[in-house]
Amino acid sequence: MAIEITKPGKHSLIVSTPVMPAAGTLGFGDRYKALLNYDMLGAVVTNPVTLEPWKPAAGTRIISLDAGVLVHTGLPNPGLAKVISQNRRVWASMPVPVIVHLASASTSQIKRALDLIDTVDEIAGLELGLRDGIIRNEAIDLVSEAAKMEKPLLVRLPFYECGQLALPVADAGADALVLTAPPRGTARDEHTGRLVSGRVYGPLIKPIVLRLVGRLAREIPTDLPIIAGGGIHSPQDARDYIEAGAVAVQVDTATWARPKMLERIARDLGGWIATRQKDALPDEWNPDMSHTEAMERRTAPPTPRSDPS
Amino acid sequence: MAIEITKPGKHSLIVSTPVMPAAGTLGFGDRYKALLNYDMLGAVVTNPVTLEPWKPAAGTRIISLDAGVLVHTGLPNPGLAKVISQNRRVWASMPVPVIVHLASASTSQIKRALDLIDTVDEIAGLELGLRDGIIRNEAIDLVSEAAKMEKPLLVRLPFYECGQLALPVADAGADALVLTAPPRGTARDEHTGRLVSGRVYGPLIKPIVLRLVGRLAREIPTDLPIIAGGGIHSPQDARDYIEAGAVAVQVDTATWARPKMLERIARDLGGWIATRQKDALPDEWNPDMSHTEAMERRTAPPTPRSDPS
Amino acid sequence: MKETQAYIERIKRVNRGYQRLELAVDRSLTAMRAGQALLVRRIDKDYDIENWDPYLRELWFPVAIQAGNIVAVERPARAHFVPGQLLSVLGPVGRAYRFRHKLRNVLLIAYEAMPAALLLMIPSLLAKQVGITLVLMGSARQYETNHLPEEVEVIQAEDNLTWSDMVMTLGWADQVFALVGQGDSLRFFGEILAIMRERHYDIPANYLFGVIQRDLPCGVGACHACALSLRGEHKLQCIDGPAFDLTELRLN
Amino acid sequence: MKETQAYIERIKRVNRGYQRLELAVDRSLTAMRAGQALLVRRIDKDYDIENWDPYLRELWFPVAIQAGNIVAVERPARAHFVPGQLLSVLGPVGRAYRFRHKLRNVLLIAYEAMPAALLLMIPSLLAKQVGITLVLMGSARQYETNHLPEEVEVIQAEDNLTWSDMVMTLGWADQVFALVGQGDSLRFFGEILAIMRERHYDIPANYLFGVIQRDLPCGVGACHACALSLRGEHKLQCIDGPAFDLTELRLN
Ligand SMILES: Cc1cc2nc3c(=O)[nH]c(=O)nc-3n(C[C@H](O)[C@H](O)[C@H](O)COP(=O)(O)OP(=O)(O)OC[C@H]3O[C@@H](n4cnc5c(N)ncnc54)[C@H](O)[C@@H]3O)c2cc1C
Ligand SMILES: Cc1cc2nc3c(=O)[nH]c(=O)nc-3n(C[C@H](O)[C@H](O)[C@H](O)COP(=O)(O)OP(=O)(O)OC[C@H]3O[C@@H](n4cnc5c(N)ncnc54)[C@H](O)[C@@H]3O)c2cc1C
Ligand SMILES: Cc1cc2nc3c(=O)[nH]c(=O)nc-3n(C[C@H](O)[C@H](O)[C@H](O)COP(=O)(O)O)c2cc1C
Ligand SMILES: Cc1cc2nc3c(=O)[nH]c(=O)nc-3n(C[C@H](O)[C@H](O)[C@H](O)COP(=O)(O)O)c2cc1C
Ligand code: FES
Ligand code: FES
Repeated sequence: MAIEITKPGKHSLIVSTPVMPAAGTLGFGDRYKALLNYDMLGAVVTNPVTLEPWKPAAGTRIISLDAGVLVHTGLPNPGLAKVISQNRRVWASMPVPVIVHLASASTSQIKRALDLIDTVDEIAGLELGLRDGIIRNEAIDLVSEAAKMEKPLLVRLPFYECGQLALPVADAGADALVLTAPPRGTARDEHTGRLVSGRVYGPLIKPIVLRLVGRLAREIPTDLPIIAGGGIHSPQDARDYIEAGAVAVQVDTATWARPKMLERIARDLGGWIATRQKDALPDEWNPDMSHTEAMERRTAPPTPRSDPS
Repeated sequence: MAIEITKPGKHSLIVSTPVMPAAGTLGFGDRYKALLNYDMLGAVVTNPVTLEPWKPAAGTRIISLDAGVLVHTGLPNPGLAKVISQNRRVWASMPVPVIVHLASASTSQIKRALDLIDTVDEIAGLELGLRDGIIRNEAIDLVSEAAKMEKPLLVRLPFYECGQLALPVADAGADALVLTAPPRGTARDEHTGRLVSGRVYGPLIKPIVLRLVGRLAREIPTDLPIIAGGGIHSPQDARDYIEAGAVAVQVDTATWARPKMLERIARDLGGWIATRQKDALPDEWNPDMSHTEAMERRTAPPTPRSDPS
Repeated sequence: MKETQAYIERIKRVNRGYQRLELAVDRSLTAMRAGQALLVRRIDKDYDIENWDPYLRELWFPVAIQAGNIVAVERPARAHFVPGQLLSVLGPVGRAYRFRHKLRNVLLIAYEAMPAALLLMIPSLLAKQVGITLVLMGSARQYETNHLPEEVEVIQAEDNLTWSDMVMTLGWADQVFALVGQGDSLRFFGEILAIMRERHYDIPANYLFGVIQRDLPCGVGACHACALSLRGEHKLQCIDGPAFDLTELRLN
Repeated sequence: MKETQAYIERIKRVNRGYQRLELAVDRSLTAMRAGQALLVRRIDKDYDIENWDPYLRELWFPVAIQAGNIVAVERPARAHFVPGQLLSVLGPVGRAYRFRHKLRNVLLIAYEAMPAALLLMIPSLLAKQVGITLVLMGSARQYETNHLPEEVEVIQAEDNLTWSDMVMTLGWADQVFALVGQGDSLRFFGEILAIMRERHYDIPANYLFGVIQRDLPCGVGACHACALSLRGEHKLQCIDGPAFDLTELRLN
């Protein structure tokens, strides 16, 4: 397969599989290399990076929810220059394109970021994350500035504002829209009794964002690709987004709960796996079925074995 | 307890417990009378009613999600006049105030609805549901019209627009805001393979709406009560909304999955139950612990028995 | 309609695809009649640890009611159950099937649905010498019937939903109950009705009943998510069903 | 770090509040050392039926490693487990504790946390004649220690987090590992540090270690939700932890 996930033209970014991690889930480098096969992915999106270093948020930042989780990290990172110097060798060895996610910037920061990014061959594209509550003119300014870059520009829109921002951001020069950042929420930490703010993740996000994607796919110019994500937890979830009009998908926290699911979705949408029959036995194309599992279906009790992949 | 859930003045509505069902969950009359104790509730909100009869939506309308459900009903109802005539005797016998939810109306429909509602003593208040995607001026017109009524007017705001509409709706004469209607979504029916649109319910909605409520509580006039709801599945969920600034809560689909949870939340917030200790044995204040359950903790196997309440 | 608790007393495989669960239930539920069902949810011993996935209750039709407050159901074999498992049960849901006064032969059809909702009537009808034919259509043909009483005549329909002797079977039956699967229930009813109409030019009232078993969010007539249109009115699957006269049901 | 499967081979109650699970694990995990942990998630036999509640993996610290690829853990008694239950396991997570070269006496503190993360070191330290004192603070005092080796001296701290002979215990210890509970971990560390500072005017480097055990979303250093600030840098609980020199950690 060869799928163009950005607008055709000099900027276009082509992937072999329409599946990638969402920013913030797989780290800056190759932290998941022992747990999944990066060859199978279409691209890798880094954790959010800022021009200056950001410190981790203090206090509780992880709240378990029913079938989901609330996370607030403060987007800790040592700043763009250091992220590049620390990771460019790993990026060079990646079998797939690396897209750097740049968070919450001002136009002057974007100028400086582009100067850095455009010189780094290991970076295949930039994903610009617009902050929640951003107003239209600010979004237009940021995107116009970022669009001056040589490399393809993906723009991730915030949850509530995606409807209002999609067209202005497209006009301002985005090469692809990433829909959407997860919604923000507030939940109580059972240990401290305090309310904690953060982003809400879980399978129930998917039907909500799927509707937004379906509507926007009908509104925006047809040559502007949508990369969709939010609550993807199965190959079918991913296919639903493609059917709704996305050219590719981003998988978020499902990877934490079940690392091989990202690879399984990528194999599935990448044509590596025939859609699995209900009740079929596990096979080699099903990367999260380990030997232990396969044996357990025939004999009991199972002899635990390490996963082959 | 005596809690004023609408603005003070001639319209004010006072409940003894700050807990009620959300529109659409408990029916038009007393369908849940065998399963929960209406005495314990603060009020009852009816299913959405329209001036003219509405037919049920055709096709699949219920999709199971991970820890949630997508529902689309088409809001079937025989029209306001018939709903009143069929239910006014039941409403008269209700131990708590009955609030009629009026869905998606035009100003002319509201005029006619008020003529009907203002003559029915059994109706304690009106909850006006504003449709998703409604624009500001239309919302202002509808609310201004409905505010001419003698009875207290609660206005339920749509999920995405609640931030924009809260202040205009307050100015237009709402006696209370109900926050929010559940978000819309799209999910695949596994039986037919088709995508179905509807509203998304489940515990993961709560942190998302809780944040909206917390923010709005700081923005709107302090004498305008907020009744909050969305994803409430436990007494703690309900208390979180109160702490965020709501005077009362609406419980939605948790009641379907576990009918006594609504009563349990009402008992808890109504001061009928001391906050239960972890690991405490079930007691009579814990209405969803039946005799079977209590016995099962001491002997095995249990002798199933019917629930006492 | 009450909320009670039950537990799984025994589990037995009935065929390749299904297992039979014997539930020890509240005494009131042993009075259930064919057509009525239970809305069931697994619960933990410790009610504070609540798992919301799955979210809605499942609709379980009894296939037998036995001594000692036992209600038996059939569930897919791939679902995991353990003896002693506690259940929360809402029931009975729905109305009993209404049979003709002088019923002599009944035709049961299961189309894209396992026939559980039709099995509870069998012993009592056989006891009254009623002849029973069970036609399996579509994916229902995978349901193995060796465990059913041998007096029940079982027919596998062709792919086009007909079978040999169809005209005779229909003429012979005093009443038909056609159970359909989830999802496209109304389309399945439409197909059955069309085929019947071809063979049976005039379908009388109270002859052909469609039995529907979609998910029921509340089960008590409150949510109206299970509403169907019948002759202009709307009726509820959970209160007025599961059987409706197919000639009266609006199918689109 | 690998993803493997394990199953629960045996379940035994160790005291009123806790049960001990013996897990048959992948051979590679039997090389785990004190301080390292597993991220565990129950799985169904049929991987297609996935339940997303609970969502994140739980952090389980081994309390013993036995012959036959068995790793034992302690879990709250009110959680339901059954022998034969399959688990998906990510591990090992984190770094082994680094002990002083000539360790003679170690002080272990559990504050608002059950001491599981501190137990695996006990047999090997005892074998090396290291003296062990375990201080239980706050809700950790409810943890019953009868099943621990009798050589371990157990002290219940007062409500103000002190105990008699505290100055002596501290002077006597070559190294301290203070494990704290979830939620307000950094505040708990702060309290311990303050009390230590009062008693022990100068706390040397590599003497007082804080052991943290918050939820780890990814466990592999990717999500940075477990980040902590140490001397200007940020470190990850899952990669660089669970033990950090308390004098270097930024506590606000
Ligand atoms: C709870 C809440 C929900 C809102 N929902 C929407 C919405 O769905 N769509 C919309 O266009 N406007 C929404 N708004 C209104 C929005 O804040 C602004 O009125 C609008 O974006 C115009 O921008 P501004 O320049 O007036 O404010 P800004 O200066 O852009 O924003 C003011 C504050 O509101 C926050 N904010 C902005 N948009 C949202 C949002 N969508 N959700 C939550 N917080 C937001 C910002 O982070 C900021 O803190 C909401 C506001 C609140 C408080
Ligand atoms: C997917 C999507 C998300 C949007 N999100 C927001 C938002 O969060 N806040 C906001 O102020 N505007 C949002 N909009 C923009 C919104 O549709 C209008 O631009 C805005 O409300 C001004 O009203 P209007 O008179 O231009 O359009 P209207 O005539 O009011 O609406 C046009 C269409 O958009 C739908 N719509 C309106 N608001 C939303 C919404 N929030 N979410 C989904 N559909 C909506 C309406 O149902 C209608 O079908 C969104 C639009 C889309 C398509
Ligand atoms: C210029 C700037 C610097 C910031 N630096 C930090 C920081 O160092 N640490 C932090 O916790 N948040 C910082 N924030 C706040 C972040 O915007 C916010 O925490 C971030 O969006 C976290 O998102 P999350 O909730 O998804 O983790 C900063 C914001 C701005 C605009
Ligand atoms: C005047 C008017 C009449 C409507 N009548 C119906 C109707 O009879 N049946 C229907 O399915 N939807 C009808 N709709 C569409 C409803 O707006 C929509 O289905 C409703 O909001 C359902 O919400 P739900 O998805 O929460 O069930 C009507 C809409 C309007 C504006
Ligand atoms: S299931 Fe709710 S009305 Fe029938
Ligand atoms: S748990 Fe994700 S980085 Fe540590």
